[in-house]
Amino acid sequence: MHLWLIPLFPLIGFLLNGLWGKRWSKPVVSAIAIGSIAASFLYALAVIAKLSPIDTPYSEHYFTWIQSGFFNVGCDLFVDRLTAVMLLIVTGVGLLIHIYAIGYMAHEGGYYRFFSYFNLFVFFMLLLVMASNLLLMFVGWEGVGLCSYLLVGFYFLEEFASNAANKAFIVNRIGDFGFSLGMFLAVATFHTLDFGQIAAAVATLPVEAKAGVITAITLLLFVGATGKSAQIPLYVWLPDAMAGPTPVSALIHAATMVTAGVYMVTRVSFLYLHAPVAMNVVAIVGVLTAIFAASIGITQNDIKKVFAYSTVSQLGYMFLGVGLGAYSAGIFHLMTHAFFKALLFLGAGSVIHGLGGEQDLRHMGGLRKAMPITFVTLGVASLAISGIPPFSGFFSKDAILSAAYSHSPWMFWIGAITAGMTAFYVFRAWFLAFFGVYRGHHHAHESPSSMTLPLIVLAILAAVGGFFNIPRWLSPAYPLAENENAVAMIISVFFGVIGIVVAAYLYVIRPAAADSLKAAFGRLYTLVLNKYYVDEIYQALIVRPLEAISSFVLWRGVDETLIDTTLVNGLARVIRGWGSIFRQWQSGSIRNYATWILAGSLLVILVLGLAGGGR
Amino acid sequence: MDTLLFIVFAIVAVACALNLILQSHPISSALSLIGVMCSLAVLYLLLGAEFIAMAQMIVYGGAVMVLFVFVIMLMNAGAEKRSGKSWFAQFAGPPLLVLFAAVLAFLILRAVPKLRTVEFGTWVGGTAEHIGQMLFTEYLLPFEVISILILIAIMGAVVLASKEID
Amino acid sequence: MPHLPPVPLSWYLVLSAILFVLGVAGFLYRKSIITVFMSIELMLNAVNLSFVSFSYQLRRIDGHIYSFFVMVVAAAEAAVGLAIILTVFKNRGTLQIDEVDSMKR
Amino acid sequence: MNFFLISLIKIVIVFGVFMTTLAYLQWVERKVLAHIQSRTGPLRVGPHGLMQPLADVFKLLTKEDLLPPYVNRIFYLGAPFIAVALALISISIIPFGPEIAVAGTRTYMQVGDVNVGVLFVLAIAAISVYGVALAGWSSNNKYSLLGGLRSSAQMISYELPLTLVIVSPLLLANHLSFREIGNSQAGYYLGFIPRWNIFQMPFPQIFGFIIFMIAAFAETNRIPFDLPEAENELVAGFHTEYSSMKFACFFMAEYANMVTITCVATLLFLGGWQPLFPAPYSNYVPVAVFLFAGVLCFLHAVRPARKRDRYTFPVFALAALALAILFALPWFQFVLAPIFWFASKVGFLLFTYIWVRGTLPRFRYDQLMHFAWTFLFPCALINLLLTALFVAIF
Repeated sequence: MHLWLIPLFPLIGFLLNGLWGKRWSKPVVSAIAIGSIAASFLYALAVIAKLSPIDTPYSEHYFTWIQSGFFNVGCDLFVDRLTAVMLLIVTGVGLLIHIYAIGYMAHEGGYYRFFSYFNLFVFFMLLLVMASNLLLMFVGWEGVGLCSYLLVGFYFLEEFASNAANKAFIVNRIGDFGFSLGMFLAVATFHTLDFGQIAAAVATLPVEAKAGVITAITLLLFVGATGKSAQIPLYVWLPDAMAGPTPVSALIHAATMVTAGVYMVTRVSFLYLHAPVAMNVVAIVGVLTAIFAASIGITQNDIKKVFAYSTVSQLGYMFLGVGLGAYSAGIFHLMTHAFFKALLFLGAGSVIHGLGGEQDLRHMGGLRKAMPITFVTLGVASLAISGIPPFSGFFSKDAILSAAYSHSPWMFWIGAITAGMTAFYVFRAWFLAFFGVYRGHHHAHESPSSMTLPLIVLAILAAVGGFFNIPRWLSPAYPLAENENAVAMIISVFFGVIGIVVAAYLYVIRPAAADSLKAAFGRLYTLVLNKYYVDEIYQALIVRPLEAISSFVLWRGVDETLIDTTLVNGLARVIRGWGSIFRQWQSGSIRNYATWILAGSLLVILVLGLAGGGR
Repeated sequence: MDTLLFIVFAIVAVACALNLILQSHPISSALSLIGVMCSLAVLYLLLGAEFIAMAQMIVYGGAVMVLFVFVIMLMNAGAEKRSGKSWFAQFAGPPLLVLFAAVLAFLILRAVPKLRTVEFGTWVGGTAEHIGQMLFTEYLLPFEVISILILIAIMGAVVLASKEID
Repeated sequence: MPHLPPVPLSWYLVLSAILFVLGVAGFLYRKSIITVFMSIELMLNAVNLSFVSFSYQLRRIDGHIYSFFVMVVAAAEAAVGLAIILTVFKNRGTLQIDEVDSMKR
Repeated sequence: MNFFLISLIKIVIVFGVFMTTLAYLQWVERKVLAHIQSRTGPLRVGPHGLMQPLADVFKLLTKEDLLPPYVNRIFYLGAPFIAVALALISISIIPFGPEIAVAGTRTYMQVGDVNVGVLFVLAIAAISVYGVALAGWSSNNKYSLLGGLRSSAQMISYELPLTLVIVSPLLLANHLSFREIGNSQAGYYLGFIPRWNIFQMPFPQIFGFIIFMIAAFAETNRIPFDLPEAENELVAGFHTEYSSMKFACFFMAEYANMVTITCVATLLFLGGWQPLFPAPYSNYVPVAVFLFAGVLCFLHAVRPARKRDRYTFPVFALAALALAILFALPWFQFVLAPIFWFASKVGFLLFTYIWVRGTLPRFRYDQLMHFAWTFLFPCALINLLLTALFVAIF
């Protein structure tokens, strides 16, 4: 079947554009970039059509990558139903966002660089998704991290962009450290990293009632997931990552890369099912992240920041789902979220593009006449994310909340409140941008068709995406949850509607009320507006002490005093002392040296020849 | 016959080598060295190493020593002067040399007693065909490496010799 | 023609040793850089002879290959070495080995 | 018969023929040059100057042997002998014909058969630089020194293309022995094109042959590459200070080298003793040639240009007719035909030498070196690569 072709196309695109793109015109660059993704998408479709129904995973072995003792890692790719869903999301949404980026990036410098990185990202993401062992997945995992770094720092001349890129990279390293440890532990425990073999090995073990080795592995892997998927406590990089171009935010930081954690947890669900403690941790972290990020989202004024916190919050939802064992619900939400969040970002990008780079909601308003397509599509996306039936978000969110309702009610209630907050801040942004009077200075215009076309397609997907019954598609591997719970459904929809109504009241009907509300909750508002000072707390608790230790203990103490002064210079002094004795030998006469060599070789021959060397 | 040849050419080789270190003019030494090399080539032939014997003549006799003679002629190197330096070599050298020779001879005669006798024609292993096969199978890597070494040596010699010193 | 007994291989090895020691002696007692260099070549030749002798003893041609390599290296060495000697001569105007000792000062 | 006796006989024959050839080669050269320049050449000593070489030898032997005062005596005296000895050695391994049977003993028409004959010739050629270099250096004369340095530099430089171009026929023959190389060139393409190396498929060595001949001219210090003895610059080059017999040694060495290298060229490229025509016709060729020569001599005798020709030409004619009869006899044919073909090829090449000498001007020294390194060497390399490629493919 040549699965390797799927990731190969983007790689070729990356190489072509990366090596020679600078010399080529923009149409050529975009044709290569989009052509490679389109080829990959179509080939993935063909593969899935050919394989379907993919009842048993189809895998291909290419070569043995690492062979060392019992440890054997192959370069294997495989496709099962879960991978199929992810493949279509990555290539499909990726294709739309690539098309969008033609218009968005049209006037930016480094056009070829952007597209080559973008293709590289898709390559690594496909590798991540199709890898059939943890190590190969980790290659993709690191690769997408690299691309994220490169693309967040795309405007590397701006200090905030390179800072944000560094932050994303470093925070991800913490998570990757956990991931690596988890892999090491898995190797030590199962002697393999292959998913199938681990699953077979785990199946023979009992479920760990208390924390055991499987719990440790899963928790360590989950540390990796919190880094990549921006969960508490490692979520801080994602809002800053909005420094990159908006298509990057849409593709990497909303639709695909950040969901890698969810995908990974789902992929190794056989481990999590054996570690209920870890699953609880996942669910709790997920739900806390959801409401925490949603509360910050309410107060943000930067349109992309709003959606960034929304992403964090929705990722929390997904983790809530997978933590509760509703893996298919989590993946379902992953898919619908890819549609509507990509749409939200692209719409926001369209607005920003139309306003010449303006991102602050306070300087927008009344754009619905100037940008009708953006207005409508963003509306669809907002309805979808708010969980209003029959839009896609409703189905997936409902699946998660139903699971929560039957498992632990408190999580359900937090989830439901979060749903309301979600609806509120999304519609707040929508209302602030498109209603009322225009508060900015730039002349607003609708975006070019290369941008609006993906918007429309994504809007259709966001509207009807809920009818792709992902849980049923995944049901052979991930059993369907209990029946839909009507109560949970009604409550969540109710909260969503409440959120929309409040937003409409505060930002359309009586705008003054919002300000008075701000004033009433002044302290709390400031706290939330500053994101609970989490960055500052990290700064004070982790970064400052580290800096202090590094500069005083490691640099001044260890490096300068111990190594430089004592070891290096001290050694040099000692050697110089001895050398002043021995350099008397250094007569400068080659013949004297030769005589010494002769004496030495004579000694060697004597020793070897007489002491047994010659028999 | 081959015994006679060995004796004659061994004497020639030793005599030439002695001449090398006794003559004071470099060009005499160089010619003595050529004599040593040619007699060694004959000894190689006796030992069945016909390719090596010819290579000895071509490479050493025809290339290396020509370079020596050339350089001597170019620099018009005269006879050596006496030098009072290197006292250590002057005093410690002779006993060490004698000891060295004695030890080597002793070890050869005592430690490796069971050696064949040399009869010309009983074993001709070193034909060009055999050498070529070994070079291009078992010793391929050293062969390629040494060709690179030669290339680098050529470049080094050109760079060194062409450098103008002011 | 008198009939002489065949020569044992150890004679070849002893000859090789003698040539080697003479090469060392040349290295130690000659003062001209060129002659010292030639003494090195003499030592290499002596070693080659022992290689070929051992090859004869073992009935393997590996020794020939080694001496072939020694020859090639000697050729490279001669090219570079003589270039160095030329440069020394250009810089110093002397070929006396004891006078080239600026590393000491 | 025992090995030593046969060898001794062969050595005597080869040495005699070789020395005679050397002596008369000089006569031929003077004659041919003279005719190229519309002169008559040596004419006084003997009929048509045929006794001139002998006279020259006597002259050189009886001349005063000067020993210049400031020369380095040992090397000065040794150099000519090195030169001539090395020049004469190489002929000992040249085969002149195939294996023959004389009085029941099978033997090769060759003094000694060496497995690595080609390498032997190269080795001797490599060593023979010393004769010239030492002569130049020990004369203690700047012209001699320059001549010697030039000559050795030239010989070393041209040795490279020469060696490289020799490798190609070796690849085709797959052997290093001259006899095997000669044997490998037997046979005909399409029944009439000889399978000599210059016609040898898959890649014809005609280019290799041309390169070889150019390099051979330079190796033997012949015009147009006779820079070492360029009389307008260097008086007489490395042998300026030599006189009498020592000078004759250098002279002999030069001609011996010429003969040897043409023999090598014949063996490597022109098929050695293999006849030009397929078997039945090739036997008539020598007969026809000598008959023609005899008839020609008779015609000249009938209408002599000079008085003496009336007596000399009939003698020549009789000799030629005798040779023709000899070649017609089957047994002699068997022995002599290969030698005839070999000698005629060598003779043709030697004639080319003289022809070139009478035609071409001399190179300038920098042009000479430039030509060797930037043109001839790459050409030889390309020739070798192509040959190797074709040999490997077919």
